[in-house]
Amino acid sequence: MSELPETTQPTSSPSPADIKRVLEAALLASQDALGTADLRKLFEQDLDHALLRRLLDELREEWSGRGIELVQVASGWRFRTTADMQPYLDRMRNEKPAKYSRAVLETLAIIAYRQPVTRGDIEDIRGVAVSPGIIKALEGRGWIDSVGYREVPGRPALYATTRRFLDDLGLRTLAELPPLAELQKVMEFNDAR
Amino acid sequence: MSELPETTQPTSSPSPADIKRVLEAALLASQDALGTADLRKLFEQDLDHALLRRLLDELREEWSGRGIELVQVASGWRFRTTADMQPYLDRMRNEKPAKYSRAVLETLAIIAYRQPVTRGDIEDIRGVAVSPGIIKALEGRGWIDSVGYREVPGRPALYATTRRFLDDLGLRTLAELPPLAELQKVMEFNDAR
Amino acid sequence: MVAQTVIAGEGDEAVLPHPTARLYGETLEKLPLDLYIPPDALEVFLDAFQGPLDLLLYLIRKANVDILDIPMAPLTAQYLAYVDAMRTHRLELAAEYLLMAAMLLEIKSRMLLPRPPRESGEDVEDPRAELVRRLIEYEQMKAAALALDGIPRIQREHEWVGVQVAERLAEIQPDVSATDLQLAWLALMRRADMTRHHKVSREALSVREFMSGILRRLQEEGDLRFDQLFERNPTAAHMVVNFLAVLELARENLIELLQLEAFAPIYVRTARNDTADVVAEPG
Repeated sequence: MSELPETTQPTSSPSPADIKRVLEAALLASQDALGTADLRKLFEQDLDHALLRRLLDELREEWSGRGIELVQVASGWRFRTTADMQPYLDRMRNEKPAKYSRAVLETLAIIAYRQPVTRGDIEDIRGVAVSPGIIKALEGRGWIDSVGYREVPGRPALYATTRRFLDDLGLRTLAELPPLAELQKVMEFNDAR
Repeated sequence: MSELPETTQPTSSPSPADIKRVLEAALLASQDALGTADLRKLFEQDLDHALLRRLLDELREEWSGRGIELVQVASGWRFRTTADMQPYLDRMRNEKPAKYSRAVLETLAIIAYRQPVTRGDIEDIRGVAVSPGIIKALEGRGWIDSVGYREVPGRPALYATTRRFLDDLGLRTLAELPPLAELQKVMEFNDAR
Repeated sequence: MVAQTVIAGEGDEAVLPHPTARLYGETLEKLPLDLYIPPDALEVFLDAFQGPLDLLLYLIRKANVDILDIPMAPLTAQYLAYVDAMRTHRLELAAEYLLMAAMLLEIKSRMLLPRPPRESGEDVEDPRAELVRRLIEYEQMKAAALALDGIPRIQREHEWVGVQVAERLAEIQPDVSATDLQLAWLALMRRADMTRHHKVSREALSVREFMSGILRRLQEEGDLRFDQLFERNPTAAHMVVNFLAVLELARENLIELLQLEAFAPIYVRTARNDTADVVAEPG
């Protein structure tokens, strides 16, 4: 710890290799893309634009074939992982499954048990407004879709569960969902406790 | 990017070079330090612990002398920029790193070396009141947290340093903290100033 | 002075009869010259200290005396001189400084007393012991603070590396089980006390599934002949459930059943407002 230089003072002009080393470190340490204006701020001396460009191209070349690549995007230059790293990274992170909120689960339950239903129906049963985000999340997941409209003012969409919902839950038909008669028992059981 | 296989299926065991490439990409792309358990999750096949360790050492070796370094800290392995890059990065970001007051540093030292301690303990050692702002600043930085309460009237919180504190200082364990000066050394130390 | 009253409360400890008078006598007599700080510089000087322990350590180190054998009289005098100066210059002085003054005076007075040998014959503890222990511990922590600050740390000497992950990771989707839905429904019913109104049997559930299926088909394929609705039903049970589904859909005004004349084919289509009058009679 004590042997570190206090503050490196770049007295003489850094060599292109030094510059490249700094550029690389700065780009690797940045979450955002860095424009050439940002990159030139790294150096006390004015950095020739053509040289900067050449060094960035060299860096890109040197990194090709690795798990990280240097790319030029709209806002500047950035390193990012290559597409073939994705399966590995997914595997590492696919550990903690998130949980749906109670609102999402209840909405899904209502659609599953009472389909086809409109958002208004769901709100009637839940007693609170259903945010569009909840419906979107379930649609995005491919678990519900709109199967028509109820012919009342506003023509609200009717939602139903999809085949994918059944597949993902490992059910062949909706009838395999826990019947509500059993629910009744569970509830009585809970009340008895 | 597009010529890459959609989803690489590592059918045969990947070569050590392939593994190293994945390790490097994962470590460069991670927002946190990665433990060996995390790193092994990258691969479908079980990764031999000794091999992993060897490849990490090789990676560290390969990166030495460049603008970033692979370090082993309390929570695992992580790349960080080397100290000699800091003047450049500071220039680009146009910000000076925060300096801590003596009061903050002394409080931190007492928590680090005497943990777990209450605010009262810290006040006893320093001989002055510890303002809540000091504790908050250290908590805000993620360097200390409350790990329980001392069972005395008022149930004061017991503070300890966090893993992040070690990570941020590049340490693996508290044992790597500089040893406390012996009495005689303390005197010499102060005389030398 | 405050220090004196504190001491007076100590009970069995000796109380100095005239501490102030004696204090200045001792100051002139024994104070080493290098302990002296011009009063002008006092305020700036005092800002540099973290508290009484810090000030005491400074005085001790400055006088170059052995911390294990502190000459209490001059140290106390010197300390009190600062405290006095501080009190005349500043209205507010941290209570810790006054407490320390009391402690110093107490130690000094105990040192003046002959030490009665204990019954056990052990050495009597030096009255300075506790003060010395605290000074040493504080000095140790001061050094540790400096050492900690010397360790290169993130955001000062280093930055973490973390490059972008190319494509957003496939979002990790929460798991839902049939039991989760059951529990959600249960919670709903408990909350709304709807048990009496929303009894759904196993059969009814199948009916509702078929209802969705029929609506989905009508949406995708347009109007259908009534018999077309049944051509995909492999068993009689399916037929029955499907038929119930058609009736339920009609009852809920979700579909329309149209027959232009007797014995003509019945057509099924999604409900439309403009033809509300031809909707089949709700069951």
